[in-house]
Amino acid sequence: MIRLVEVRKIFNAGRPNAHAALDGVTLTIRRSAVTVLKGPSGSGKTTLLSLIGCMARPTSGRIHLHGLDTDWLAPGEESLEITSLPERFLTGIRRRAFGFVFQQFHLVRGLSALDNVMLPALPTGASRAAIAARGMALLERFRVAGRAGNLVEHLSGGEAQRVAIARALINDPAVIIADEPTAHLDSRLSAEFMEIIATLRSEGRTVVIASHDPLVYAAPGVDAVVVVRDGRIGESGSGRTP
Amino acid sequence: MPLRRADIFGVLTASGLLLLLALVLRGSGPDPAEADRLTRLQRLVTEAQLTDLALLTEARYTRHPTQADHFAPFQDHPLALDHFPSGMFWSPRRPAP
Amino acid sequence: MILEPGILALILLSLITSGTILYALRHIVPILYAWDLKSGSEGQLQLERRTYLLSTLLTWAFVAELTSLLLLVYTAENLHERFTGAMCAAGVFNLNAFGYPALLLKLGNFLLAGCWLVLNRADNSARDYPLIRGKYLFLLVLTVPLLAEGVVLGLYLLNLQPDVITSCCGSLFGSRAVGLGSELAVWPMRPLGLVLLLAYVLNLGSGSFVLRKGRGSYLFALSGLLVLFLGISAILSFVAPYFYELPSHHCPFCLLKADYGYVGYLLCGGLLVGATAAAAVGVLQPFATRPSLRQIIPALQRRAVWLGLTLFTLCFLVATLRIITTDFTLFG
Amino acid sequence: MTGWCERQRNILDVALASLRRRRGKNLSLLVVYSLTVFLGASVMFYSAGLKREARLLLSAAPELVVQRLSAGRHDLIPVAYAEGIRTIRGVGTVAPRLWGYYYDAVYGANYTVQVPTLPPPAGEIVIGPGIARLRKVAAGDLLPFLSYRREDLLLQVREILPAESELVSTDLLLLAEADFRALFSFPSGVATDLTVTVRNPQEVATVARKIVERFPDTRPILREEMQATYAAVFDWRGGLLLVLFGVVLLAFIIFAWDKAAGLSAEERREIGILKGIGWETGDILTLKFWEGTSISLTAFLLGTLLAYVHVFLLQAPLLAATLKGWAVLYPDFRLVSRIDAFQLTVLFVLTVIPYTVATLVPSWRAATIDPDSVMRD
Repeated sequence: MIRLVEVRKIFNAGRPNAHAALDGVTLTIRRSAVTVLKGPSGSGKTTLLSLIGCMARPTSGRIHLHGLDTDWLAPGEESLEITSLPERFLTGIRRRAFGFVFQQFHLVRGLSALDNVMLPALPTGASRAAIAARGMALLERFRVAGRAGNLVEHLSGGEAQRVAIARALINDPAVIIADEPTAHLDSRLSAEFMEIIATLRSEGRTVVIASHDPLVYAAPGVDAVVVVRDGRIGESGSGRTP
Repeated sequence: MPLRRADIFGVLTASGLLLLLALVLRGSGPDPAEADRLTRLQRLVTEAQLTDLALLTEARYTRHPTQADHFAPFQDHPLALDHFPSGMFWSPRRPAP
Repeated sequence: MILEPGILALILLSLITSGTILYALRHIVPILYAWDLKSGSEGQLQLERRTYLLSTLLTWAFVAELTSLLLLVYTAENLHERFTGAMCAAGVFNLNAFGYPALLLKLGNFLLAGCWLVLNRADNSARDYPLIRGKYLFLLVLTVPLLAEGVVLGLYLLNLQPDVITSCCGSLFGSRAVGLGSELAVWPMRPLGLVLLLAYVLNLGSGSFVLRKGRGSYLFALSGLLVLFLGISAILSFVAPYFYELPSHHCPFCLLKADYGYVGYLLCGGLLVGATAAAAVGVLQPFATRPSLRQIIPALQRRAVWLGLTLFTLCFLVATLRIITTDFTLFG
Repeated sequence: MTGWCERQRNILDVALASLRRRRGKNLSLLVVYSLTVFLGASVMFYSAGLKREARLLLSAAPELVVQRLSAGRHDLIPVAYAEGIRTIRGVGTVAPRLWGYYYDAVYGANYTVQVPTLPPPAGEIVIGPGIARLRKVAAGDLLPFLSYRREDLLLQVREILPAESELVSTDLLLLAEADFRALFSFPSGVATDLTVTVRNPQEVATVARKIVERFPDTRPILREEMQATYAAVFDWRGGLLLVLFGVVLLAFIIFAWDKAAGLSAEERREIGILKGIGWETGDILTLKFWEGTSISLTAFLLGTLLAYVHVFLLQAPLLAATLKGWAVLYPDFRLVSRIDAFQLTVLFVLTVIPYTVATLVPSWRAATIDPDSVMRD
């Protein structure tokens, strides 16, 4: 479970062009559920997603992670308050607990599909053979094992999408974060994406998606929709309220 | 699985370093032929009472830099272009105390 | 000055180190007065990112320090034929008033920079930057000797006059000469050996106490420094003569030559690194009670104690073995 | 420990792949870098080789040479001085030395004419390989010389010194004392200078001081000073070239810095992705460290090994003229292949460390790209 309390994020603080991307957001993301952050571009949903995903720190407010399995928790400590954690540790948590699927997938060109899938696990110090085995298993699961050795620029849109999801899963994270995953996909691929998301949820993973695509927020597997507008949380849409 | 890049690089670099090390060791170990050559040359130097190398034979004041007069031009200033190219390369040496 | 590759390299290294330190200063000062971990502002993020740069810069400065220490001794060794009367590195360092101070500053800076890196390691392992102000204040203070070293080394190298007749190690570390080196060298063997042994036993005892009980760090650090000081005196006074088998030859630098199996690197390097590890144990101690460091510091200290004890013991074994096995004796 | 090792290997993999993706840029960097190292290494190996040769050969030179000065200029020394010097305590033997120069106007060459301790019989000479080459003579041939009295002097070549001795002997002409005096109309009772041996090598400087006290018009030259002169000469020459090399190095460093600082949009994007998917700033710094190290180590190894081949196997065609000097009678010698750890350390410090430092700050800047930048653009 991820709990945000009165979170504000101000860019360019102290300068004339300062603006609040997020302004007092309080929100709880439930475990093992699919939550969609819905809102027009510029609403602050991407900023919110980056805060949830431990990519950035809020200007003020608190973010708590509950039920995380990390080395840094003292015995008996239930939740972790990550707001004032140095980037070094934030990244450590992020690497283990979160998997990311970006808009346009952001695969590294010039590397093979398998190399791309392995990237997030490389700095953990696991052996390359073990990482490669895990990566191949994931590629097989998403039926792209045949393209493992191909450069990612030669993959089709659907293949690239599945490679990106495989990459997000290489460290076996509890939470999947996806930012506008269907923005460049046609309806068939978008539906396929949501099917994969549904299977991830059934495995017990938490999924947070930022999207303004009806194919996403109206999909059957979605548990909660949070409307973001002008840096604030609006009324909740379909699904159960968080 | 093909050999990974890091290991290829590691092996290449290590062999380069080993080669350098071998060259260093080769230079520091005893070399009988070289020792013989040196003994012969040193005997010649001693017998002929030589004090200098024959590197710069074009003028009398460059042939024996260690024996030269104090006033020899190249000893005064390194930029004295009295005798190009040797002159510009001899550094000023102060008179022996 | 002399245009010799080694000297050019030394000058370049010391310019780079000093430049790095000056550049680091630019980043230390804002951290010291604007640090606020609770804030997630961009300014604070920038400051946190600067700590990465500073760690990297200082690690490199430390590596450069070690390289240039080796290079300095090497160059001096290499240059001795250029100076009438200098039979080894000892004479070359004695060519002007800045040689030995530069060497001593280098040794001291190595020790201090090593301590800083250990402190930095501890700080980076905790999740709330517990030592941030302390370690950067320390670094701010550390810039003074580091810059001083650059200046003194520069003065030494630029003032090398090839026509100076220098005294070689025979007179420098002999019993007739005066000066720091010779005063250390003439310390009589028996009392010095005894005191050194005592310091070593004290170090060993306090070290095992730290390992078992987690206490006695200050004693370990102090005795470690004592072992370094007495150990170097002992090398000058009687260990070196045993290696050379000449009662009057006290020079520590000749031990670095191939003729003696480069044993000097082991002895001096072991003592210096061991003492740095010991000093780091003491430097860490005041912070051991910080909540976020309670797990980290004892673990670091244990590793440092192991390192220090191992190196010291190795040095002792090597020196003692030589003294026992050789026919030569300093006692009539 | 194994975790640390694996992490380094994994990141090195990524670094090498990243270098390969920008093949053109990195290859040009590698070539320029290797050339820079090659230049510096060649200069260093060559001048150190010459220095070493000079030191070893001159260790056989007379311990002490005593010259007489007249109005500050070198003058002939009365052999009688030898008697006086011999009485100084600590002095072993004192021997007069006869040497001078003979200018061969036909060939424009300058010979060094000298009477060795064991001279050839009168009428015969031993010549250096350079003279033999220049005059195209073999052992047994007659060589004509013009004496200072304008008389022709025919001397028979008894022997040609071995080619391996060129460095000291190329212009040498060894002959008997009588022929020497006849050739130069050299007055009897004087010598060019005196060589002195000293019983205790530690006392050479003391003996030299006593000689000057006893004979104020003389100048003693210690063997140590001769060796120091050559060390200084080659350091000076090598140093001048190294200073020029420093300029090359500086240009290269600026080039490298520029390459490191000017991140392309593609590289920026890649680092953004890596940070986005969970690479930490320290991981990116390690990545950049390996990128830099693989280039600098490769360039260092390539440069030094090439320089070794250039200097010792090819006898340094690119440097010889500047470092050796030139003359009509030019010694043709081979340097002994020898490098030591000190030279390599110096070279490493001069080439690898500046490069590393120059790329440090740009790497850090690249590494501190915001992790969420990948989501923002």
